[in-house]
Amino acid sequence: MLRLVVRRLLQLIPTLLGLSVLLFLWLDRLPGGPASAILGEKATEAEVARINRALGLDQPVYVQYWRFLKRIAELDLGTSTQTGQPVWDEFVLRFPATVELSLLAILIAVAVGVPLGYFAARKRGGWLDVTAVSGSLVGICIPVFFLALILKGVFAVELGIFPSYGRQDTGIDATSVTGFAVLDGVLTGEFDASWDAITHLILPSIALASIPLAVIVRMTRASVLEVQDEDYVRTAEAKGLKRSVVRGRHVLRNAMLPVVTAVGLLTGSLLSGAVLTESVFAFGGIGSFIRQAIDARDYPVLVGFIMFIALVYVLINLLVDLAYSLIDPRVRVH
Amino acid sequence: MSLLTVDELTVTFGGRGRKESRAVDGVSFEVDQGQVVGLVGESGCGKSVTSLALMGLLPDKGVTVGGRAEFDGTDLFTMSRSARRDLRGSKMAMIFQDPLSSLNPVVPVGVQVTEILERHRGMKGEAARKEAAHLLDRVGIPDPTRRLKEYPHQLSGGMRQRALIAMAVACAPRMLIADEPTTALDVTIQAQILELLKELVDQEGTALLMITHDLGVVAGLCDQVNVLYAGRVVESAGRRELFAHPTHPYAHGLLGSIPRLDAPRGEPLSPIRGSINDRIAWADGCAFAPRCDRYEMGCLTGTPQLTEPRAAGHQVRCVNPVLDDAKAEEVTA
Amino acid sequence: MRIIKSRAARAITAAVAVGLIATGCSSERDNKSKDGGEKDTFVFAGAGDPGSLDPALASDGETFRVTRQAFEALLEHESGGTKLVGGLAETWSSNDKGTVWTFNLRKGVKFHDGEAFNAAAVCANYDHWFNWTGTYQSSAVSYYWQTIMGGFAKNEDKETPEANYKSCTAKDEHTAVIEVKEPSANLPGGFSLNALAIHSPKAIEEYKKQDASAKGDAITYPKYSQEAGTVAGTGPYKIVKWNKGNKEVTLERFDDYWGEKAKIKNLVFRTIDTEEGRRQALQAGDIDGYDLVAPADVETLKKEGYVVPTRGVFNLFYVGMSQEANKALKKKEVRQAIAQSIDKENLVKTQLPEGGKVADQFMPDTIAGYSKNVKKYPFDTAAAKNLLKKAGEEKLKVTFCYPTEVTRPYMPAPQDLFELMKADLEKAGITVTPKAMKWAPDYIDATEAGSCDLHMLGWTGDFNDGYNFIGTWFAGYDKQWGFKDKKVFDAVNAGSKMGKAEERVAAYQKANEVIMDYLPGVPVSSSPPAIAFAKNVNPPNVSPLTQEVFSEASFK
Amino acid sequence: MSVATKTDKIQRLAELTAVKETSTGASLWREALRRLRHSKMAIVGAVIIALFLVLAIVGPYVAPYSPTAQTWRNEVFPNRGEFVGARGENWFGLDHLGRDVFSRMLVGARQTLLVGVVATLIGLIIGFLIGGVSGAAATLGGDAGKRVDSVIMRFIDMMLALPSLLLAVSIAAVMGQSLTTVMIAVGVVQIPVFARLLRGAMLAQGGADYVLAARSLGVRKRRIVVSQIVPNSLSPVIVQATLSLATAIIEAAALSYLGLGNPDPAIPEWGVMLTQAQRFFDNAPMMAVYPAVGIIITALGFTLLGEAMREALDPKLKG
Repeated sequence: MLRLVVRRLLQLIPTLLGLSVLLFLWLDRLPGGPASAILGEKATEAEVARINRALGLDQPVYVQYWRFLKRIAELDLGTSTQTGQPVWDEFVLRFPATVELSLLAILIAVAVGVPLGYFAARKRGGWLDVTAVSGSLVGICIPVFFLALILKGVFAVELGIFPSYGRQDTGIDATSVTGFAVLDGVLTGEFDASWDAITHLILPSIALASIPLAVIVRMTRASVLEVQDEDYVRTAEAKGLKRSVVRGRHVLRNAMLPVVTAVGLLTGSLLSGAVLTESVFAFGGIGSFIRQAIDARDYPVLVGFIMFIALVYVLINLLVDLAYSLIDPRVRVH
Repeated sequence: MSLLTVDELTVTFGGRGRKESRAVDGVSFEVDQGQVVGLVGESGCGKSVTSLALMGLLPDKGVTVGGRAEFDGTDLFTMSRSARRDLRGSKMAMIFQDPLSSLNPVVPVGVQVTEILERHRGMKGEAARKEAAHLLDRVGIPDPTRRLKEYPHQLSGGMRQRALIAMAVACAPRMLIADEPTTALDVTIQAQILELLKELVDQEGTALLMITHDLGVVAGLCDQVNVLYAGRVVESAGRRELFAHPTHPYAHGLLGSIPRLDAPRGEPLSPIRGSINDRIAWADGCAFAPRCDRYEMGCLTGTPQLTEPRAAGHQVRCVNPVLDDAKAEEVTA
Repeated sequence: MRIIKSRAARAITAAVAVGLIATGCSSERDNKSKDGGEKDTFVFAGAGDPGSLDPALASDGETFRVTRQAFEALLEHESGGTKLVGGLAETWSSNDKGTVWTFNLRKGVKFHDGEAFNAAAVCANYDHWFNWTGTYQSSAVSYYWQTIMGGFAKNEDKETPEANYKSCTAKDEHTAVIEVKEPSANLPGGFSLNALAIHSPKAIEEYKKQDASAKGDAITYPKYSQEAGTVAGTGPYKIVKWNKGNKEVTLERFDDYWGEKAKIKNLVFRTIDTEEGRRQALQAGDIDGYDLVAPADVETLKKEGYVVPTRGVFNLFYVGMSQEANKALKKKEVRQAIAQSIDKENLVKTQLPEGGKVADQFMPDTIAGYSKNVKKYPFDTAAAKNLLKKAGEEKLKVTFCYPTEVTRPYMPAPQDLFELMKADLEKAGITVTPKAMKWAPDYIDATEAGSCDLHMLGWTGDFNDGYNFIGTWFAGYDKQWGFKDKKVFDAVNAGSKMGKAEERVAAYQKANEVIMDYLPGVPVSSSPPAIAFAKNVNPPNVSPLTQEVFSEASFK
Repeated sequence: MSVATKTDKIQRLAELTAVKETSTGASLWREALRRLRHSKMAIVGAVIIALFLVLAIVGPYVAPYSPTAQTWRNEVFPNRGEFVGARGENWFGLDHLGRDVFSRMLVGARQTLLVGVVATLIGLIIGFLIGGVSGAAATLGGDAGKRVDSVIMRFIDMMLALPSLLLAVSIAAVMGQSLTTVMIAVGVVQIPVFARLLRGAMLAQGGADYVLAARSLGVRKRRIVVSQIVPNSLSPVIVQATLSLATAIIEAAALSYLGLGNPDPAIPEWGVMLTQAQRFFDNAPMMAVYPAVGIIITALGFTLLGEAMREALDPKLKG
């Protein structure tokens, strides 16, 4: 178990190095620099040149890369050219938002998707099955941003049930401990703050959940259908076990194996959706920030964040594998 | 009166748009208390389907079961689902072919044994675990208490099959159905397993329906043998009688196709031509005709009936049975 | 013609949504009642985060919108107007040459940190800026100081302009004198810039301890400018909190304010970067007002009873031509043809927010220096065709760049404007190759390097002086336009060196006439950026320079 | 017995046995096709796609008006939120620049299809090559091959680690804005998907008995890969390709939402139309609904067919 973790973490190093090289080559190809992003209409060639020189962007890419490595060695991610703040701070500021969003989204997807898929499979060809399957298919085909817009239009603007944007109400000045609005509320006992944060999360996370939900529904369904015909299920039946036992212990438990992997991968890929959802709901998370960073040629942020995302992605996969080894004795690492 | 009476059992797959195919086509046989009955035939002849039908393990959709099967005086097919459930595992148990795939990979062996005790013998916790250990010990699994905690993939093939048997006999069933219990195992283990089964049957007086394509197994174990072909019994007799005088050309062929030590040197084996796929529907005539050397027009006019051409209780379904062994040899040669 | 009622919108959104989220939606409810009780917080949404809390380091409107509430400059524009009036200086005067500026300061003014406002404080600020070193000298940080006062005491980069600032002396407690080397069109206007607003000398001392460093790959703004606490001005509100994670800056009424105290206790600026995001937030009652309303929404919001005052225009939207990028543009007929083929009226009528005007010169009519008798180029496709024939350019091909992902005050929906103009040009027989680019940096770079034949851009005035407009474009050779024409350049620069305002105005009018005669590009329109408030708000006077002072706002 | 009887005995037998022959031995693909024909999903999907294709082909010719002409530009007032809905001459109403939405929808189908197909092809071809090489190396390359494979896969993992949309956005940032960019951006995102799929399938095949057999018979490795492994690994890739068409169309829409669509917005493309229209959603919801529904249904078509194919090709889901 531990050896697996260590090995994976070691594998991470070359991956990240490779990634950083690619990133720098890419950045080098990006036209324009941060200067004109900062100055807008007011930019003139001379100004731009001066700023770029100040930022050392006039130097060749390998020099910049070397500087970057040196900084990384000192655990310094550099400074955002957009906000002039340390990348790390920006990150601490925004990452929690995206995490909260993604977690809730995946939570919804699982909580709704698994039962739905399971019963769909049980009553194969029944109305539930048909609606679940077609529903999930449609779910995949709706552009996330459109869904987000509709949700906002209906539930925030027309019905006013949920707030239409942001992470917190202005009224509430919640004390921030961890940056995770919901968690903070609980920690500080400001439960109204937690609740407020949750209401802000619901619409975006639903929008974000649409695709994972659809995937999970169909995965679960397929997986259950497959397991139902397995020999050991027949054995269980032959033992005359109660339905509940057969389904719970023998069907569902095995059917969950592939779903777990899927959930992991989905969580990793949520960020794409987050870019759109966050910009529709002005939800100050990583997704939207990286987009701005690309527009503003905010190199340090791009490098820092993308590296970090890669890290997170790998860690998620690691977690999945560990979880997998826990529920499936066959792949247990001795 | 016998423990299990199967009468004109038919199982038809299909419907749902796909064309119907009849897997079991009017099988009839009986199993008495403590008797070991063999159901013999090449793969695809409907043995396994028959057993599943008897256990009530065939899917509800796309399958129709016909005929009667009376177990201990009650008709299995008219019985309520729940009643059937109670019957399964307690009075009627089954052992499957592939021990690995027949065990749940993610549940410890112990649980898979105890769950049946909990279900049918109302045992709980420690008691159940003790009994489970005892059962494993009984089927000859060394160090049972440790094994209980292990997962199927950690056991050897033989042990898995033993575990399955342990589950099957956990509630001392009246009747045990074994579907090719040994085919997935290597020879030495096969022998042990057969031994185990035999001994269980002797001790408990359990009836055993042995489903196999392996005549060796039959010879070793069965009192009564039913030879199945294309979903119908073509010959039914006591073990000795059958082995001495195989009368249906198919049975005859089967026996002819296994090497015999007592056969004269250099005599060639006589395999049966073709495969079970080239056959004709029983309705049109003898399904075996296409592969048979002895068929004539008679074979192709309607279903042949069971007769006792040779001895009482030795039923044969053939228009042109092999009565004179010598002649038979020469034909098959 | 039938107009789709937004009832239809409701029905459809509802229907579609229900269908879409049948799988997903958990019917949670928000029990917390919004703004219960006496409302003492005013929430206003901008389009972007402020860059810093120290206006001296900023050059963008989003920042100034916030800092303007907390900092005041020596001079200000009259509330809701463009006329220069006294700010922290009650009156001001200059010598004839326009190089010595004397300010009689307001008495009894206190800074947020309790310090007293006086001539010393003023000079402390100006000298602080003048003596900036290191990264502070980067135009990314000190843009406005450099535009108004040139360089610094010790320029560190050879390309930094020469300092025009000479000195600031405190003649007495309440009289400050600022001297410059050369007269400049940017004065006195420049003194009104929020970037040159006066900070508490105590704060300045703090500032001096911190440095904006260019360590790593970026300019790091000094810490004081990134969190409330240090910065202190004299404005009606004081900045108390900047919650970056939540994209909001919180201000609180300054009770010792010298003038009329703010009517609402708390003022919060939030960032919502999309137009519809801001609109929906307002409709959902989450905010009390927002800036940069999409023209399409103005009428909608009015219909729904929201308060949507109309600003005066103080900007200019134009189609730029780069004569070096496409030689054909060197021919005046061609430039004139392009000018005449664009249907400005339709543009203004259908696209621009209420209050938008067709422009006929490179200056809105609200600026002193606007000339009534410039050469006009009315919309006339046929005439345009003829001109092209005359120039032998019937088969004229041009690349036309437009920015994506941006709305500017003068250019609410660039893509739509572009499409309309493109259609117009094509009607006149011109082949147009569209080039879309991200606003920053791609588009900015491209236009300023003059790599597009045609491009659309504009300018919002910083203060009421004509040079602030025409000076930015036609003071000399500029790649964006790619032409050298002494006549134009001289005309434009004539005014800039004159000390007397009246003389200058005349000079600017002349300049406008010369420019429009040469026609370097096509001034298209001036349009006020729309601003909207909740139904229960008495809005502040809206300003053409988008310099609203929110202390004027109140709830009904 | 007489010759006559013997022969007709055989004939009778022949015709009786003949009946059975048909049901035996159908290849995986023929099986799949048979099941496809019985699957409602497949039929619905195929019909949708067919309609879409027809639209894409004839659309431009049957469109009642020019999709780019701002014929009615004086009748719509975006700045006042006044739009023209469906009416006699304009079945779907006018857009914000006074163009006929119906015509734009018709013509837009082709663009939309173009983007989807090209993007998918890009992803498919490149992904196929990478995955093929990697798979071949892993199955038959020995230890060296395994190393090659792991390097390639590390690279693929990196691509996967980047959120697809950001990848696309940055590609667009590098290449400048154009329709080609959109296609490439969307396509590149698909590369790792295909690569992994093919490799996975090839690895599975690599262990198969017939491969071992072929090797033991000394068949050249390249030949095994080309003539045995790859053909047998194709089915999942084909399925994925169908599904990718759907995702490509949606991703393209997402890109234009992020302002990276076709630089000439006059050229109708559903994604761009949707993006432009959603600004006016409150006043003219239908303007957004038409392209949105268009995109959703089309994507649905491809998804349905793809899913049906997957089920049909997956032996586990038989019956």
